[in-house]
Amino acid sequence: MKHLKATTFLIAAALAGQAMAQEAGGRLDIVVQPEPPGLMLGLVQNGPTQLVAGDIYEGLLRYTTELEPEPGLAESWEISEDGLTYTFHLHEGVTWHDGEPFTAEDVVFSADVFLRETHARLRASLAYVDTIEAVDDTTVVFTLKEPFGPFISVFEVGTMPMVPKHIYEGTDFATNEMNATPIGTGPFKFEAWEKGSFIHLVKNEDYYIDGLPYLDEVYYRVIPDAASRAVAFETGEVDVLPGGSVENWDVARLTEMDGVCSTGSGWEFFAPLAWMWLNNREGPTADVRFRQAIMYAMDREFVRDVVWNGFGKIPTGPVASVTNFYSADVPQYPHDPDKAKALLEEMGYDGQTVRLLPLPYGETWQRWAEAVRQNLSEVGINVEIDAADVAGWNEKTSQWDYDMAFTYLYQYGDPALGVSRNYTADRIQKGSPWNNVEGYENPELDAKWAAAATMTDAAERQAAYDEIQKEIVEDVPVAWLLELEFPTIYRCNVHDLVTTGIGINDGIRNAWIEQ
Amino acid sequence: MIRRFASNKGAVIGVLILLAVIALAVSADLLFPRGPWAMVQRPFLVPFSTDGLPLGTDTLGRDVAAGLVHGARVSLLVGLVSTLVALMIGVPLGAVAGFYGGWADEGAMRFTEFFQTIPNFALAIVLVAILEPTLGSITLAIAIVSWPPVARLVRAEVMAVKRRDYVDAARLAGLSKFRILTGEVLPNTVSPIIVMASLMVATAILLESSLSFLGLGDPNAMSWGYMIGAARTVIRSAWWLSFFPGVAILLTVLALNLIGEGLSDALNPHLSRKGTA
Amino acid sequence: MRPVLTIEDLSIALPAGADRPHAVSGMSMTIGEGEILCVVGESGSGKSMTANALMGLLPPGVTVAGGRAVFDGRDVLALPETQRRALRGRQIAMIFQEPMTALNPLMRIGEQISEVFAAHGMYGPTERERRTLALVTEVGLPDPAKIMRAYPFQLSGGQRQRAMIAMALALEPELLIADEPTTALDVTTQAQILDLILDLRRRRGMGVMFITHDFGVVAEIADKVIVMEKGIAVEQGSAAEVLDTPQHPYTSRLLDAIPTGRLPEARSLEPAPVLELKGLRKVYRTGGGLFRPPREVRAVDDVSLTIGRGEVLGLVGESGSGKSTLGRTVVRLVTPDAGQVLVGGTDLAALSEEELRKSRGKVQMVFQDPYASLNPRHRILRALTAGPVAMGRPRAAAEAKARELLEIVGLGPEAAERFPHEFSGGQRQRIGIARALAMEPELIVADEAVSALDVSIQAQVLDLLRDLRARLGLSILFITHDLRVAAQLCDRIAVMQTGRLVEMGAVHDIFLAPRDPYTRALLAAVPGADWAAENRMAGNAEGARP
Amino acid sequence: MAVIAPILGRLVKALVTLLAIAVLNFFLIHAAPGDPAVVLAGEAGAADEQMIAQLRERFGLDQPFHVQLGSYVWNIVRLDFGYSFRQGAPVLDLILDRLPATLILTLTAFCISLTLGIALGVAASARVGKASDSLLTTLALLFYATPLYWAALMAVLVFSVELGWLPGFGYETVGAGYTGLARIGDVIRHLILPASTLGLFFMAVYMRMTRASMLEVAQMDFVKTARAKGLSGPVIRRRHVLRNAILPVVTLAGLQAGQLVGGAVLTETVFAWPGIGRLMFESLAARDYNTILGVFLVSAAMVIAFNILTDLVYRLVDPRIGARA
Repeated sequence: MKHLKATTFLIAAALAGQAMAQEAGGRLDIVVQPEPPGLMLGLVQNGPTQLVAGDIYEGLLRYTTELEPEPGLAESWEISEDGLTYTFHLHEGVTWHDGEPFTAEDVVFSADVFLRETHARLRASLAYVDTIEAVDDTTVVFTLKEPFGPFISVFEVGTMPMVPKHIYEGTDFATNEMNATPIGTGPFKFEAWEKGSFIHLVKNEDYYIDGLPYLDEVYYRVIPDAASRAVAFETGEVDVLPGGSVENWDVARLTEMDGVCSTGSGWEFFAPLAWMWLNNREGPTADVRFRQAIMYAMDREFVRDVVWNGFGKIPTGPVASVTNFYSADVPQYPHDPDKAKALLEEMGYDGQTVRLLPLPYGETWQRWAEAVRQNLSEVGINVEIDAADVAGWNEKTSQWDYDMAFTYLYQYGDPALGVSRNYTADRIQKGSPWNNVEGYENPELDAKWAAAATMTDAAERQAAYDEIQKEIVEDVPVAWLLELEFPTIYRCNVHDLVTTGIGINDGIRNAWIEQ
Repeated sequence: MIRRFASNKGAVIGVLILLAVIALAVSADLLFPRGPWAMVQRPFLVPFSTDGLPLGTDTLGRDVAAGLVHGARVSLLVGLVSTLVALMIGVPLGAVAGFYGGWADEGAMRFTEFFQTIPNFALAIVLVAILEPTLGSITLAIAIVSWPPVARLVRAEVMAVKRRDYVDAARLAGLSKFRILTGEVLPNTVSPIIVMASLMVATAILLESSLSFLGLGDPNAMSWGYMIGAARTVIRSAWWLSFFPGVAILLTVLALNLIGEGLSDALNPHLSRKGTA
Repeated sequence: MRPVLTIEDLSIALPAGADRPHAVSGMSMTIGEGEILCVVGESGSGKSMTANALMGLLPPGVTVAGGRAVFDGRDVLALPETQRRALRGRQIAMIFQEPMTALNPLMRIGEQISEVFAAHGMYGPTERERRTLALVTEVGLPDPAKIMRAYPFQLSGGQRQRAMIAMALALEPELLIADEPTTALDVTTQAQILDLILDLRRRRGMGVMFITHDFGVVAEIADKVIVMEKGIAVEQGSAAEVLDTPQHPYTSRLLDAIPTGRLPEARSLEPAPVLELKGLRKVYRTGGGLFRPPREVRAVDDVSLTIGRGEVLGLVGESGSGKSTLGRTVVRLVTPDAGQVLVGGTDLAALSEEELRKSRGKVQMVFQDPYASLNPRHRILRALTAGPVAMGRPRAAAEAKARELLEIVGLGPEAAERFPHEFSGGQRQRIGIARALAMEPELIVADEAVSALDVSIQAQVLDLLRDLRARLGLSILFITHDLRVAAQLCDRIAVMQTGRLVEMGAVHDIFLAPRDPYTRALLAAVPGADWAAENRMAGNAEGARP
Repeated sequence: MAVIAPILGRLVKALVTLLAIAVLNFFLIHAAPGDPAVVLAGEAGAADEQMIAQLRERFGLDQPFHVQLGSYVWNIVRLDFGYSFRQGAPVLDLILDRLPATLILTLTAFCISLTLGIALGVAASARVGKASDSLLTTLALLFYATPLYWAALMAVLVFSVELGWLPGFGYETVGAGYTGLARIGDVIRHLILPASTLGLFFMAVYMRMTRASMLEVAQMDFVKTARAKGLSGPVIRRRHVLRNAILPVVTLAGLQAGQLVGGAVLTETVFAWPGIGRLMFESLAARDYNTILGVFLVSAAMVIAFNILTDLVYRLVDPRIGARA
């Protein structure tokens, strides 16, 4: 069992490596797409909300692009030898945007009361937690029931945002009027929201780290059409295009413009992995040979190069290569139509039409589905694309009404947080599109997943996950397509935009504009 | 009447364009046997740069020309079928309203007004979203938002025709109301309906392409609107992907309008009386 | 008398593809100051084209091919457009046939009149107003101040035509062209308008070119007459000469064809009635809504009458008198609100829809508009057999009968295979009669059956009806606005006014000893009544009367 | 009274129609796959049954269908449009936020297209058969046949991206802090492209119609009367022909003005115009029932309002209407 040393970083030290002197002031215009449904991060955790509210709210920890934890609201922390007690020491003198002091009570309220009720993903991790206690105003202790390997990864702002107890305690969280004017501890304060047009944040002058943030104000711009967003960047209306906000074909064009920079970094914590759910319960996709044939039939390099403009990486299995405990030592599925045909012949595929449900997230995904359909039809599989909008997609996948369905999910840095949920039999539950939707059942592997999650020694965990990956790839429960890379495009005079594993979600704190 | 139509230059051009489009649509499988979805070459090939791919390739390396020709089928089909369905709703409703009058008329017209009050395009969007985009649902949605003008036109025409003396004569001949409506009245309202139908096909093609543009096209059917919708995100780097289908829509809609106007002029007795003493 | 207008050898070319190359060819004439020249002809004779050519209002494609029209020392046909425009309305004015459509529906009457001053830049606003008022008063419109603010739809047909005349007279033109100005009007209104024109001519001394198809009108007002046939002026001369001693055969034919009011021999009839109307009523309600009471029009107000077997009853009245509603009630195209329609003992008014269809054969109708009474998409045979077949007659028998009937009405059996558009108006009316006969009805209702026809055609159709009456012993309810026509055919005449039957009696009694003042007024208003009366005397003198 | 009574009648009918629309749409939208809870949960990136159940309960979606319908209709009757599930704000506020942008866009486009359309239609009819007439009618036909969104994309490309003359999207310069006249000027600059692309199509419609109507009216007897009076061509066209020819154009325009409000989705999407068309489209994707229904009702109310307005204008222009009815 490895004891993680208590680590303390000074903010100054973290920033010391910068080559250039930061300049204060200025305004940044960032695209947000789609318009977030709300900004109260404790209630809503979808992508756009995290992007905007990540500047308003904060978590106890931040994570580097290597997924190492670093101080957030917690200045320092210790983990006990047995991996059951996590003690956090909070930053002194932190205040909420309305001037109230931020204390350990707020942490207890947020994690134990508020988020337990509202945050489904965190709730799964909190199941391991026995108690959360405020020792004093600046010390909080989380005590676990049993060791949980990835627990140190759950303190990110989108996973465990701190919400103000003095506003929410005793109220109906969902309908609290203050949801419209969110109060956090973050570097920027909510100023205005012109629905359908923009969200305006202004600098938090009382931020607890001197000198931060550098920027005076940030506008999150709502521009519904992808092509218009590209134009907005070209004409200088906006300065930053977060990953995924323009279609891939525009990425190459925009990054070639003068004074435009891009980075693929800033998604390490999420490590989005795209795959196709293959319905393991019925139809041709219930046959492992058919699923393998699909893997051989698909030309994933072509899609990466053409549809994703060369961004991304071909995955080898369920764990993304940037996620902890990844292993490359697994069976490989190169593009091999002949092998696919042979497998289909062997299983006696009768030409039954299989439905393919694309992800309704824009043209890229549509083209991707068309390419897959073409690949499959070339080896003799009859594919019909099912059309559905976001609601329809959610409904069909969560009700298992599909044969093949595109999806992509975040891994949150650890297989136990973002991978196993899609493959273990206990997560076969109708009504959710994030669990074991494909209906894959393998009791032996289930046991191995469970064991790996509670190990505290990293090497031990690595060995367990190596084995799991090797076995599961043989079965092809789903067709892994691509480790997605969403490049962030920005003007080169904007510096230090992406410094953490969640990129610009919490990166604006350190960003500055070279005048 | 045909002579008068043929002497209309615009109408003749319209017919020629439309015939060309129909010919392409019919021979699509002969011209491009691999279908519109086959990825035949590198993506983003500029038009006229590669032999055998006169209109270039799209984002996935598919032949744009093949898409256009196969798309002609789908666009025309949606246009025609949705118009037919709209006629099947609008004609009987308008006919009954205009012919029987009274409560039938009141009811039918309230119903029609009701559909005209709901914002059309929004209704089409909602219908397609609910039924999920397939050729069938798109066609149906277009038909549902396009029938009210048909009903109104037919009602007005029927009301005009039923006042003609020969309709009274038919009543005096002891013909049943239904026979009078179908045998005497409706056949004499055909001309304006044909004119309107030709314009409706054009509108339906535009409507289909608008729905596709918003992402509500059938992903299994390559239509022109689908091509533009798919290409709009690359409009800066690959203008031809939306340009050619755009031109195809424009030409076809133009042709149908020219034909509609030609028909209208040729069938309009008002104009035909000119030129005699 | 100083000539106002002299036309020499005028030819007007029609566009290629028309039924003949020239609308008018080689026409010459002169109109003197204060003189009324009537241009008479049937439709298509080119009479209106002549007027339009003078005004420079020829439709597109129709051009003046030759000749001169000297007015005020200048050839108006050769003037440039700006000068012609200066002439129009100021020196030559024109009024038209349809007073409803000839007035702008969206402009007040006063505006439309004073616009004439504005068009020629005459007078200031107050003076225009004053003169407009004077004109409105002069043409005899009631309550002039109110009329000036009224819109055309608020005026009756006669009032509109007066307003048109006021407009035409505004700048005291030397020549007034009147294109069938009274054709669309009721007979009593027509008489008033003719009087007005005569009166104005007398007071203003202007020349009038009066275009008409009606020799009665000619007799009423003409000083000189030109008769036109297919674009050629076949005869001209003073009114007396042309009317009394026509030289050209066409003129004679036209004059012969005129229903002169020469009374036919009274016939003895069986007393057995084919139709009995008892206390018939029909009220139309228009408008009305959530917050408004409907307006009521009593179209047929307590009418009772009887038609005997083989009898022709003329039903005469002006527009709006309810005569057509009565006719349609008899055939039950309109269901009466009260009263009985007894045909052979059956009350048609009380039958259900289904029973009615079976009894449809008993009463048939011949319609007014020959162009609207036949379905353009059906062959004649179908038009003639649909009824009998629906009544259950074998198709072959019905077809044979149809061909026989076509023969009877003078068209020949081969007409059966043709479409309506291949026939002229008169021929279509014959088909309409054949269709009615095909049902072997007990009674035929002829609703203005000859009113839309040119006078020569009208005469032929009347002949046919008379012939059929004799051969088949037809009973006919003959509805017409024209007393002269009624006199041609009918045994008895019933006069209707605003829904009520004001007088009914034998033709001779009605014409020679009308009892009701309205009947007398109608008779007096018949144009050319005096002239016709002379003829009638002449006709009677020939000894037609027993 | 002559004017008020029929309008009162229409208002009563309008209310019934609106209620029927609410009910129909309620059925339609609830027939769509998925519900707001599923979508909201889906956007969160992870959720479980408990969360979705919570959402459903919060939105009242756990109630039987007829109870939901009943309470919705009852709320509508009390002019309560409900609460947006997705945006967490009263629907009426959301709509009122967006409505001005839509009204500005559509009314501008409408006025431009109507004025220009009529003017060009009159011009073309005056030159009927000549080259300039052919040019105008051909252009109109081209505009008419061009897909609207395509024209919009092209306009952005040319005038915004290539030439840089006009902003390509948005409603105003965000955060520029303009006030007063400067702000109005700013909005107008943003308005030019969307309003003209939206207006172009309708301009073509009105132009074609005006031209046809002018030519038809020019055949009428009273025009001949006007010529017989000695009036000049332009005066006849203005005073007699145009006044009559414009009536059908006004009718059509009135019908379309109402439809425009709910139908500007395409333009609003391409130009990122924060109007209710987009609100509807986005709410539809999110299954935000109350918002979709609210937008539908407001758009339908606009249609009705414009119809009544058209009727009023018609009554003013045409003296026959009031008297006849």
